[in-house]
Amino acid sequence: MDTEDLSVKVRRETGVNVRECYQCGKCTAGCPVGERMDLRPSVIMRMLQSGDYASEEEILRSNSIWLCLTCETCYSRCPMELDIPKVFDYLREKSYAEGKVNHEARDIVTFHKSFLNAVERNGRLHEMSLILDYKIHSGNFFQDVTLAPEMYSKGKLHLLPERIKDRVGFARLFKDQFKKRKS
Amino acid sequence: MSKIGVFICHCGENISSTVDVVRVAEAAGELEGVAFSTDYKYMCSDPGQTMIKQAIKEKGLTGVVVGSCSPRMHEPTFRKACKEAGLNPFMCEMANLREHCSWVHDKSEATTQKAIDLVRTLVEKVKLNKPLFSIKVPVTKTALVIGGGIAGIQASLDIASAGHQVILVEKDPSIGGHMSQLSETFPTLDCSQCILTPRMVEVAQHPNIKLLTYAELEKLEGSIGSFKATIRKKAKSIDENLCNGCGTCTTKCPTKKIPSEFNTGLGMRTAIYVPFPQAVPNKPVIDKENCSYYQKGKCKVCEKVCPTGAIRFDQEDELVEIEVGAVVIATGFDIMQPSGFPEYGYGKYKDVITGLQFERLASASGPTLGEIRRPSDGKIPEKIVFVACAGSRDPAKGIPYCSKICCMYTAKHAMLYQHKVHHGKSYIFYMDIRAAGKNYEEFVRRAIVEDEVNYIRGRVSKIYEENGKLIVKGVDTLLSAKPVEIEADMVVLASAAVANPGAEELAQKMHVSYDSYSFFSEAHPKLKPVETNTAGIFLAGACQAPKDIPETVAQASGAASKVIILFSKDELSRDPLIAVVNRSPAPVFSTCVGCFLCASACPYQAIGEELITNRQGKVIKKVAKVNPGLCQGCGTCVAFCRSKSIDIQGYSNEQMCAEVVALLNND
Amino acid sequence: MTEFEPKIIAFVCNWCTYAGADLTGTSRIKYAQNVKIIRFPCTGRIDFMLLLKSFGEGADGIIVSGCHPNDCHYTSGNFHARRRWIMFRGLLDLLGIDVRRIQYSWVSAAEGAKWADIVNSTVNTIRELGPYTEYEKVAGYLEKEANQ
Amino acid sequence: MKIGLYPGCSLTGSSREYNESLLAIAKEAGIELCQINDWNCCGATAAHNLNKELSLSLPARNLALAELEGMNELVVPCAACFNRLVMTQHELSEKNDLRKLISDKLQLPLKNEIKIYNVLQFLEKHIVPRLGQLVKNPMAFDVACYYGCLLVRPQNVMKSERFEDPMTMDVIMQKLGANAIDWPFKTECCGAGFSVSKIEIVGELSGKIVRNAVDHGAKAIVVACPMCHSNLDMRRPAIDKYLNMKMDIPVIYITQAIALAMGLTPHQAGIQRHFVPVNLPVNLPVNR
Repeated sequence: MDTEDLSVKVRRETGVNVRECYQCGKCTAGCPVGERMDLRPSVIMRMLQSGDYASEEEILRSNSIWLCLTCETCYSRCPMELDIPKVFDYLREKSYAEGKVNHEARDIVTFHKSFLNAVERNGRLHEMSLILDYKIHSGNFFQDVTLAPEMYSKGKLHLLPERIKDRVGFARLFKDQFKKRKS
Repeated sequence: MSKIGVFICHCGENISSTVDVVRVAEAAGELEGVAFSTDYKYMCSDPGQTMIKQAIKEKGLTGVVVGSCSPRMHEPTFRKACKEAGLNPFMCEMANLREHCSWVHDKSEATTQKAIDLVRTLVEKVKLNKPLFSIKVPVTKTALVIGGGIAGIQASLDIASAGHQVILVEKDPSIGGHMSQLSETFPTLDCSQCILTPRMVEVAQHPNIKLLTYAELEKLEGSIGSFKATIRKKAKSIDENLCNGCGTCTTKCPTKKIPSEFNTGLGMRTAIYVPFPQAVPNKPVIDKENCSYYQKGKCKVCEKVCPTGAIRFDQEDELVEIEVGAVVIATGFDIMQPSGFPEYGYGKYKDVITGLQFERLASASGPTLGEIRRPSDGKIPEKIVFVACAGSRDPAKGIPYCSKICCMYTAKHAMLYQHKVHHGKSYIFYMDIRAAGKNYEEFVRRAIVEDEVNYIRGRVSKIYEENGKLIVKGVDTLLSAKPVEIEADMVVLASAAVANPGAEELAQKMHVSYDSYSFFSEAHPKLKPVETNTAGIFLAGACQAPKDIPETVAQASGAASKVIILFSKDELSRDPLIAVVNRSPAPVFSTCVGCFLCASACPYQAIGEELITNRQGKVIKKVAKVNPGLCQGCGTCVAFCRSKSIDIQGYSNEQMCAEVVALLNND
Repeated sequence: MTEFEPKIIAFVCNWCTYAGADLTGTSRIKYAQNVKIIRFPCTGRIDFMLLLKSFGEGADGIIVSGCHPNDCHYTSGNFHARRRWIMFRGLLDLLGIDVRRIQYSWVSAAEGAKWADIVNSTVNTIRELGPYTEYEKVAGYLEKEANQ
Repeated sequence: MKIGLYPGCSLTGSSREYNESLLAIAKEAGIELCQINDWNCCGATAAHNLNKELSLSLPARNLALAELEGMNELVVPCAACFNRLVMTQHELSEKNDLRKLISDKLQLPLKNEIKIYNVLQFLEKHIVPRLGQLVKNPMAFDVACYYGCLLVRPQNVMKSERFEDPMTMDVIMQKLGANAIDWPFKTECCGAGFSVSKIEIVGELSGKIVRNAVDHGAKAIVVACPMCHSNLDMRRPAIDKYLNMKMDIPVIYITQAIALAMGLTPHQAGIQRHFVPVNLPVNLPVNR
């Protein structure tokens, strides 16, 4: 089995050396969703430093990595200029690929999936189909029941999707990628 | 025929672990002109030195090469040993087998080969060495102390009390420095000015101390024992002899709204001013940038009201030249303005201030007479937040190093606040508490346990104003990084201690080296903490690195004692590694053609001309002549000389060539 | 065949670069053995005859290094050195010596790491340039002449 | 003058008024913005959350297409799209091998040298200099310019000096006669990509922003990002729920503000498409 520390992978994939973090916590202090996180940014950095397998699992199964909004506030204020959002991107991708997504983050991931499905289908995002797809997969059928009609009435929703012309070339981008990971 | 002795040192394992020292010794033994060669564990040790002395006596050595550490480390040691054995010390050279070989290469054939090359090179040089005799220079027993803070004051008093003359130069109108701005001092909480002002007065009254305030170093020439310093006395626009410091001018001056430097902008001063009541000397200066007479051409109120007619608008800067034997640099430090941290809102919100500003608020002589009142509306803050490391340990926007004093003064600030505002609540956001010092840790514990200061481990991310409160968004990393939000009335940023803006320029004027943060560099991090790499120039206080008061005073006394040791001799002997113009018998006398390119290149004006006359006293030749007193031995003249008539003792063309040849012909 | 090991000689000033190289040692930073140091009081002392001599004696490359501008222990030695170096460069072209064979640099007493970098980069440069043989050719030619 | 335009998905749908107002003011200023032919979605948050390669290849395709059409300046009004495109350009310029890999996958050449402007940079460069004669109807009231995250962070890529307290939008609004208030929430996050999946978070984060703007006396919030707009405007019920009070401060795009100042009708500016009714304390020209 894979014995390489997650921190080593992180460094290879993102160029961020978590050892540079000296736990000042400024990232967490400024994080808009810090309050709601089960593992706050600085804690995740600390756990990565520990190189302990259990902690690494905990990170990949955490809600936090999905709550991160990539607002980049942490990065812009970090005294060590550590690109935490980039690290989180990597952790999310890994967590998703290994099927370790936290159940509380289900809706978020479902939304992202629906989004990419919609894009894959038409090359552009068709908000109507996005919302429908999301409702089906998340099961939140009654969320925003009033919103969609109102959007439509304000001309913000099209019934039919716009589609790009070069569908073949575009499909290539998705080929042996994100579908394969899903299986 | 020269008889050279070669001594290879193992330096414990430092050299022998990567260099085959035995082979180096053997190889050296086979060199032409080498009469004796050996290796030993510690050449610098007593037995090691004895070994050298014996060899010199028994084998009648004419030269010695020690293959060990850097000559910057032990050259004096081994030259002394040779001298004691009756060999001229300048017949001893060192091959740097440690810093330049064993420590920078891995164990390999090539490394040993390099060591052999280095030894051979020095052997060839030493063959051409000539006995030299050190030059005597008289010591001018006057010290120049630059900077009138506590460091400069302490150094001056010590040197002066030992009976030597001191010239103390201070750029501001008064001595006292940062310490005079402080309220109480940790860890004893005794009032800073109460302990400082007596010293300041002592300086003013000491017969051996000449005080030059509002003055700066312009130029420094010469070398240890005999420096020549040029001091610029900035125009104070008053006649100090006439002024009796009555202070009428300062009260009457119409320009009253100038932010006071002493009160860190929290108070105002006039255009003609004395920085603070206890100033030494207690005589005003006119700040030309803000004086309406100098700016608009009218006013002269001070002149009208001055009872002794001491005002001199036409006064100009004055340059004074002084001879000194030693220099103590005590120029102190500066506070980094936290404006580089927009998230803290310093400069945007009046009630976000620096630690130094808090000192003024807490000081009995300060703008609030010691009451903690916030700058915006003068209210007493109910909740106060202190942010440690606001600039320190922050490579991104501040400085990477630790400013060392902040942990303690922040604890002190919180304590003072709690003592003055009993019902108030104080919070300190910190990363680590660095309280290594006598009674320091106890002091911090007291702040936490008895004065109930709330220490929160974590940094602050943002400070902003909302309905008259400063919202401080921080974190408690000890509670699984729980975000903390505090509605504060005032925030104090422990801004970093940095080098003075003028430090680099000053260092260059004096040819002492400085580090990447523009702090002055000591000659050795452990064994020469008060010396610089320029003989006769010493360091005291925070100009070298951030320091607290006890450390500063200790170092100042250290620097002073170094000066006193230097002044304990009437003359110094200097290395005779200086330039000489060759002489030869008549009719040539010298190959020098008298073009005096050398004189034009010499940075010390050490080269004059000599007239060679025949018996009738008729001048038949004009040649260059080096003044051994002035020559520092840089050798620039040698490289310039077209007829190769001038040369440096100890670094002669012949010797350098021999080194080149020896170094390159190793096969 | 074995790899070409360049012979490089370093003329450094006693106050900045020599001390800097000492710091490289105290910091245990490793560099190539090819470079060997000769100590001078100041770069201002360095006579360019010595540089030519070095090439004559079989050096493949040369490093000249002293204090940073303004930091010279002797006020202005390094400025003189720099000025003469600029003149000397022209001369090198005349002699057909590739200017890249001489690395001219400032290393202060605090720049141990920089010294290691300069040594290694110079060694690499000279490796690329290959051995300096022009002089030997001439020398060999002169010998023949003499023998006839 | 002809400049490339990457509208992005939301500008064709949920925030089409942004597109309409932008085109309208460009037209007024005599600038032609031409869409990249056959552009595709940039992948937004979803791609860089789930799939690094897609987060690069999707934006890269648009950059390549723009190059194909010989564009050297590209305007990207949507802050999110702008962020993705610039981040991609940055990453690919740093990693040449990755650029090749993506280019092969696209089967399109990719020099990756096109100059990408966000709406503020575009306005500064092309509209602001012309504003003088174009402003007919000054927006003389207090506004809170809200930048959000994507226009200023990460500052090293976005090249923003004042990332804690940006001023570009403020300056433009001043030029339109408005008083841009100084407030601390300019660059706080509004909840961005959670507008569908985590509405209560959006309610809280956007709520704080709206309240702070109102507390500082703003009569309108000016934005330059569709995500910020939909969160502050469309998600107002969630905001009101969080603050448990009714907030009626309107949220307008900077481009709409300019359009109205230029004397265009609210309808031309697409005001009618907002959820929160836009009542500005100035009389706007009646619909033609």
